[in-house]
Amino acid sequence: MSAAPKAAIALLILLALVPPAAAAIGDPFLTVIATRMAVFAIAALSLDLILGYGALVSFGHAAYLGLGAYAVAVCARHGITDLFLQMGAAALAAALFAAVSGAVSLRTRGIYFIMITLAFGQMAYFFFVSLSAYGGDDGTALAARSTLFGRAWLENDTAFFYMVLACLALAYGGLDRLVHARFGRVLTGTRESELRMRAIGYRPFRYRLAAYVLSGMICAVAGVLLANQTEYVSPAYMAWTRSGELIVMLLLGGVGTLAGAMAGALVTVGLEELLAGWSEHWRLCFGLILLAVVLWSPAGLTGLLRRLLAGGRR
Amino acid sequence: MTLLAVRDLRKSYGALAVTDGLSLDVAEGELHAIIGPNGAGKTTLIAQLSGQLAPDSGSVTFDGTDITRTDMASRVRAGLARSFQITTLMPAMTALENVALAVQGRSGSSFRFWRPVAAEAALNDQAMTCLAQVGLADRADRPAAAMSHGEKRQLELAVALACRPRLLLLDEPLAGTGPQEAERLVALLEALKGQVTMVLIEHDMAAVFALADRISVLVYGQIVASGGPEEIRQDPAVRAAYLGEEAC
Amino acid sequence: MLSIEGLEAGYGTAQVLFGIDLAVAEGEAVALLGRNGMGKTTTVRALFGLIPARAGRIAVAGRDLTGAAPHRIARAGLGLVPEGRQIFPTLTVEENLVATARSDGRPRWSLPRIWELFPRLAKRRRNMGDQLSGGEQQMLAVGRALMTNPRLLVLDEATEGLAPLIREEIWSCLIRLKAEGEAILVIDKSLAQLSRFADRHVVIEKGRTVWTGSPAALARAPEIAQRYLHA
Amino acid sequence: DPVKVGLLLTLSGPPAVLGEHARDGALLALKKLDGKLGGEAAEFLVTDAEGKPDIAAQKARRLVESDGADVVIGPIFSNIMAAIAGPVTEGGAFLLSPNAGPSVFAGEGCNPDIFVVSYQNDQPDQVMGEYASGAGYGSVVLIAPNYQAGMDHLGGFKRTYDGDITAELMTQLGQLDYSAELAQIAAYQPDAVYAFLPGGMGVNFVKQYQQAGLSGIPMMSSFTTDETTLPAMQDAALGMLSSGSWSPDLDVPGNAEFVDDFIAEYGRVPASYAAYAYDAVMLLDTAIAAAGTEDRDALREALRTVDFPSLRGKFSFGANQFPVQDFYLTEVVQRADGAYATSAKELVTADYVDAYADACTAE
Amino acid sequence: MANLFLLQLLNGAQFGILLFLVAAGLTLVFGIMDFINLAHGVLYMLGAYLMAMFALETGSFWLGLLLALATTLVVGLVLEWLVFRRLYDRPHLDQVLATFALMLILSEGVKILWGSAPLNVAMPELLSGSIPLAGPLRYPVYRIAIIVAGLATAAGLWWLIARTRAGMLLRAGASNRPMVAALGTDISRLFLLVFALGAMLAGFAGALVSPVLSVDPGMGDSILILTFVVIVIGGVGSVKGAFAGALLVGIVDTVGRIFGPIWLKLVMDPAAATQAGRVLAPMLVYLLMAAVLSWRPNGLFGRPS
Ligand SMILES: Nc1ncnc2c1ncn2[C@@H]1O[C@H](COP(=O)(O)OP(=O)(O)OP(=O)(O)O)[C@@H](O)[C@H]1O
Ligand SMILES: Nc1ncnc2c1ncn2[C@@H]1O[C@H](COP(=O)(O)OP(=O)(O)OP(=O)(O)O)[C@@H](O)[C@H]1O
Ligand SMILES: [Mg+2]
Ligand SMILES: [Mg+2]
Repeated sequence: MSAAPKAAIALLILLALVPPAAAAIGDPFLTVIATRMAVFAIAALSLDLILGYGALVSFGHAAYLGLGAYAVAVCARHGITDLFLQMGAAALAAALFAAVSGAVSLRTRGIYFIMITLAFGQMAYFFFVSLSAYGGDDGTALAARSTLFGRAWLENDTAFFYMVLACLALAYGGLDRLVHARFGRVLTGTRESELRMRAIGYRPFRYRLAAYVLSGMICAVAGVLLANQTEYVSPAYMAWTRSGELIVMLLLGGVGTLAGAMAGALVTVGLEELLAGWSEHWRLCFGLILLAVVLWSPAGLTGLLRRLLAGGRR
Repeated sequence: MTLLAVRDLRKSYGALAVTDGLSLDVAEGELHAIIGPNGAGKTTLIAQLSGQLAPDSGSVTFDGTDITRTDMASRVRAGLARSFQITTLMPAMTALENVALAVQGRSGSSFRFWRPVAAEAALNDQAMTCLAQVGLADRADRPAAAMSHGEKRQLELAVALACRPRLLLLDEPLAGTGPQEAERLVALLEALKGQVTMVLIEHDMAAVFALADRISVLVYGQIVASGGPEEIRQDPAVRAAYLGEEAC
Repeated sequence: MLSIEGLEAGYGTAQVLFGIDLAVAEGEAVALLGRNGMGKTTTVRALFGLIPARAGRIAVAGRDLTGAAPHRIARAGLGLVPEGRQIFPTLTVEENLVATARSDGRPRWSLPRIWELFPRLAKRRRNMGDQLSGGEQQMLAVGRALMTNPRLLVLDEATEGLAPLIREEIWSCLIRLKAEGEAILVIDKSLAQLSRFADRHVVIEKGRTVWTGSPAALARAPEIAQRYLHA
Repeated sequence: DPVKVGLLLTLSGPPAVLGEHARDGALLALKKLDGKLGGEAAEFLVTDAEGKPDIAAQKARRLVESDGADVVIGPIFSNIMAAIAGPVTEGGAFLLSPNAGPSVFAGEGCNPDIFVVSYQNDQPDQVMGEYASGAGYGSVVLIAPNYQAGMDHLGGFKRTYDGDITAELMTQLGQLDYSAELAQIAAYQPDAVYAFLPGGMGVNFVKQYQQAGLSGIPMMSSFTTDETTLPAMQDAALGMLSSGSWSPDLDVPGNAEFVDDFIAEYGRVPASYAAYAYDAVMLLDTAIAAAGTEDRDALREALRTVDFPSLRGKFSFGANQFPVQDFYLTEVVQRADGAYATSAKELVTADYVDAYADACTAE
Repeated sequence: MANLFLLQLLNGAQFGILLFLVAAGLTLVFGIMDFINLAHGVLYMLGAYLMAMFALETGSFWLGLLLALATTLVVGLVLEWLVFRRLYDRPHLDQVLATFALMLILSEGVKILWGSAPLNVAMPELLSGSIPLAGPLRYPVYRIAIIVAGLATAAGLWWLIARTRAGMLLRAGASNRPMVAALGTDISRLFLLVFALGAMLAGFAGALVSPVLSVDPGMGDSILILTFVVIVIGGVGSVKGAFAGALLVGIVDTVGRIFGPIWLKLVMDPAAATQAGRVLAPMLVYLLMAAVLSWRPNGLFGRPS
């Protein structure tokens, strides 16, 4: 096993240990933070699939987070409270939105793709802002968390956390297989040279679109979980700044390794918690840390780790 | 039998007619060289034959089917592959991965999400064979980005070969390779002759005259002469416009 | 004019050059020979400061320029025709030529002379760099280097992709330049042309200078060519 | 154990200044009380809601579950209120709002653990509508950003205004340039303009309003010209009208002292956010003095009924635990010290009960 | 009606020019140098804050403007020297992360220095007042000054990029820095100067709009996306494109906002039109961008990649 999967599994185990640790030191809030970490790790993973392996920098990815969240609100209002049904609905909505927006966006490349995905993200955002039935830009509170097989198991924070963790593990495992399978190699190929891919018989658009749709669906699942965690749904989830934060998480962790996406989400959420509790001007510190990472560790935290490991071996 | 038939192909950039009513037949099994001055439109022709560029008018027929409007991928699947004059590879991937991807392209669906591709022996074996053919066997695990210019040129050819085409469009495959590697590649093309039909664009006259069954001379969008190597070598107009003294 | 001693360089953790010795005298033409991947281009990159030299010394016209910034090395009088052309795609042909043009008082090369040398370029002067054909780009790369009016011209596969006539044109141009006293360091695949043109051959193998001598000497030592060039 | 009070306010991003006023008002009150609430040692946990509902909800949970806050004072914005109401009240704490008073919590959704110390969101607009009708403005152009709150505020004005609405101009959230709207206003020549343009939008609009030479048309607004934006508008805002239940020059015992202390401490004239947060702390102090913190029900009852020294003079809660209070017309003036502030000009409605209170049947 | 339409067209164009002014610095750094600078917005904000500070200190608009320009230039130089030069040869995404970090640092810094309340900048005597326009409407002189400044910046920038040697080298360096250096040009110094110029242009825009717009901690963020939209619609790398993009965004935004609902009412029933107008109005700019890019994937004047 190479370093990346090892790191990813270590992170998963670390997360799994949080609830007992929280119980031991008597601070149940740790579990809440860990839940948030895991939710964003799923979102970051989904982004890593297209950004890291397909060089498709989506600057509208938060839209899927929002779609997932609103799927919960809409389903709940119509009496569908089962988590898996809601996830299905979210994934379906995300797939539709991704297929349509992707079909248009994927005609462009590079910065143009960044901006056109931003445009679609903003359209989704403004759509929900004007959706009075669900509180417009104020959003709306959920009556309760989703149910599992008709039971309110998820009201328990620890149970909910392990549910999220299971989703994260599943997302990671699935994506790890995928990127190393035929599909993943083709996706990587389109990242490297589109022209060459066409010249050896591929239609890059199909693979990109498939990855784009899949990524949106996974992110929507993260949105379902986010809505459940906060028990609140609002267009703020899909603001462009949120998309930016997802990108930052990913870059901080390291692009195109999956483990980096998870690490980035964990560290970003953790740092925010830590620094915000420490100083009113925590953004300054966070900025300085980010800057230090980019300047001294080009491949993000995973790059740093890799170099440390390599240094240790030499 | 004519494998590739080009009729009255035209392509202009503004006032510049890069392909100017060009017609060309390539017979099955032959190695057809196209020579001509820089900027004559050779690469542009290949681009149109391979589907990278759409011609303004005219038609391209491959194996009896009109492919003028089909996309690159379908042409490759129909058996028409190309190499690029300006090296076009997957830089972050290793030489083996570059070639294996081409093998994968013609061996089953790529919408497979589960099985690790690196473990697919069939892909790797075929890819290794192609690498060995161009003399890059010992560079299999090196990322394309970390190869020297000449090595990249060799890899470029290996990728095209891995498509197992019926018609191979080669755009200056020997450019940038050293004398020894050029010799090896010429031998390789010689060996492929007969199995694969080839359109060869090359400024290395020694290779062209050694390999070609037929040569067409392309000057500013039009074919001005066509014939066997000897015929072309002796053609005074070709000598004046293109060959100069070197060919003697 | 140029002296390189014990040059070592590489990419990242991979070392490619292990000791290159190379000298070019005023007005001398030197050919750098070696098979694909032996380090010719790497030598040129290190010479121009584009990758750092890990050991060794580079001096131009007696001035030690080891570790100097690329533009300072170039300004010492070096002109480069890089491998792979490296045309500026967003500049027109004419802009490609004038953007980096320079002369220290005695300009021998100017736009009209380049147009004269490459009439094909003159026709395409308003086109963008990346709209040129491969050969046209190569001409432009040569022209661009000439426009810096160098005292030492470094050509890395400058005739790649050029039609035979143009190739001849370039060789005769180089011969004229040499006659005018210009020093030239050339890498090319045509051993025959190099032997006619160069005063000296330097053969490298796996990043080391393994043989230096005149073309005549190389002709007299076929085992050298056999061993290092397989020609 | 000290009494722990979470201050959950938006302290970053463009609207940070509102949260800062509220925070400073609360801290000033605590200082005045020597750091004690109802005689018990108190600790304020200042927390940034960051203007994002999900983050605010998380922080609310942290305050209540992890830090053990008994009371949360906050937030500034209604959407944050909706997100934190659950976590705070279900976690066993009381929520005291120093600004946001959304209708969801005023009617059927009223909550015995939520006290809105400011006003119900619709009230300032309705008061302006009444004033505009009374002042004889026959035609008014309305302008607000194109989002829910904008709709709601214009709706509030329309509810009580009986003249002609010449046009409703919906602008973009965060809009910079208003020349198109100003051209329309100039073309319509209404008797007055009514605007809801909070924050930077209001600053842009008011400056450009004056520069376009429209100062001749009276401008009324809500949440547009207050002490948080006036430092940036200055002369451009002089004479502009709005409404409120408090102003820095309101003649009520203790108010002048509060304003002077605030200026001395923080170097700026307090806005209503500061005053309401100050009131919230004073209310809490009085209630704890009366009922202690052990018995939650007793404290709730005390919060609802105690008579505390409000900067608004008489103050009482309605059935929905929103205030019943007087509303004034206020005008932008320049103070003797050169600073700009709102000034209460006349009483428009006394003992104003919000429109939703009847629907509250929590008990 | 037609009159008002023309007037709003003019207003839109004027807003477009204002946008171009703000985007000018970014055109240079992002469009031409090919460097994704998310900190552009905060540099713009910094210009406005410096202007507010210096104008108050010196009591003169003009002196304030001068000092603000000088300071942003210096800030640009320092930032380039400390951060940006390390990033030119890095992938775009590293630039995104680093400049995002700078954005956090600088905007928090501005908040620490000047607080979060919006500030006021008085209009210079010389440019206050307004000239009469159609009917009761007057046009502020200061707006005319902004238009003039925007047009002058556009012309100057175009000249610099298309007509000067520095412009050529800049374009060359953006695509291949090592090659420019190997041909004997000190590209690092050129990049340093141009980056500083870009920062100064951002500061210039901020300083210039400060009498018209709110000087507050959010002013940079809200305009950042819009400036990128402008450049991308026009096509990266083209000054002409940025100008066209700015005008287009200005006009579509303004005219669409005002006339969109009216036009919608012509084709559907009023209630639905109002509703649709509400939903569509804020999306207009983004719809425009998506439409332009799906029609021309490289923007209006961009080069095919
Ligand atoms: N960017 C790079 N990163 C890592 N290794 C490289 C890189 N470029 C070249 N190499 C390696 O360095 C060695 C020397 O390469 P170089 O380009 O100097 O060869 P060369 O003699 O110029 O060959 P050619 O005739 O093919 O151009 C080769 O083995 C090559 O694989
Ligand atoms: N996109 C374009 N716009 C304008 N002119 C172009 C474009 N692409 C190619 N050309 C011109 O078309 C002509 C033919 O180019 P092409 O690359 O086909 O030449 P070629 O025969 O392959 O030459 P070489 O031997 O130098 O590779 C050239 O003069 C080139 O400048
Ligand atoms: Mg060609
Ligand atoms: Mg080389």
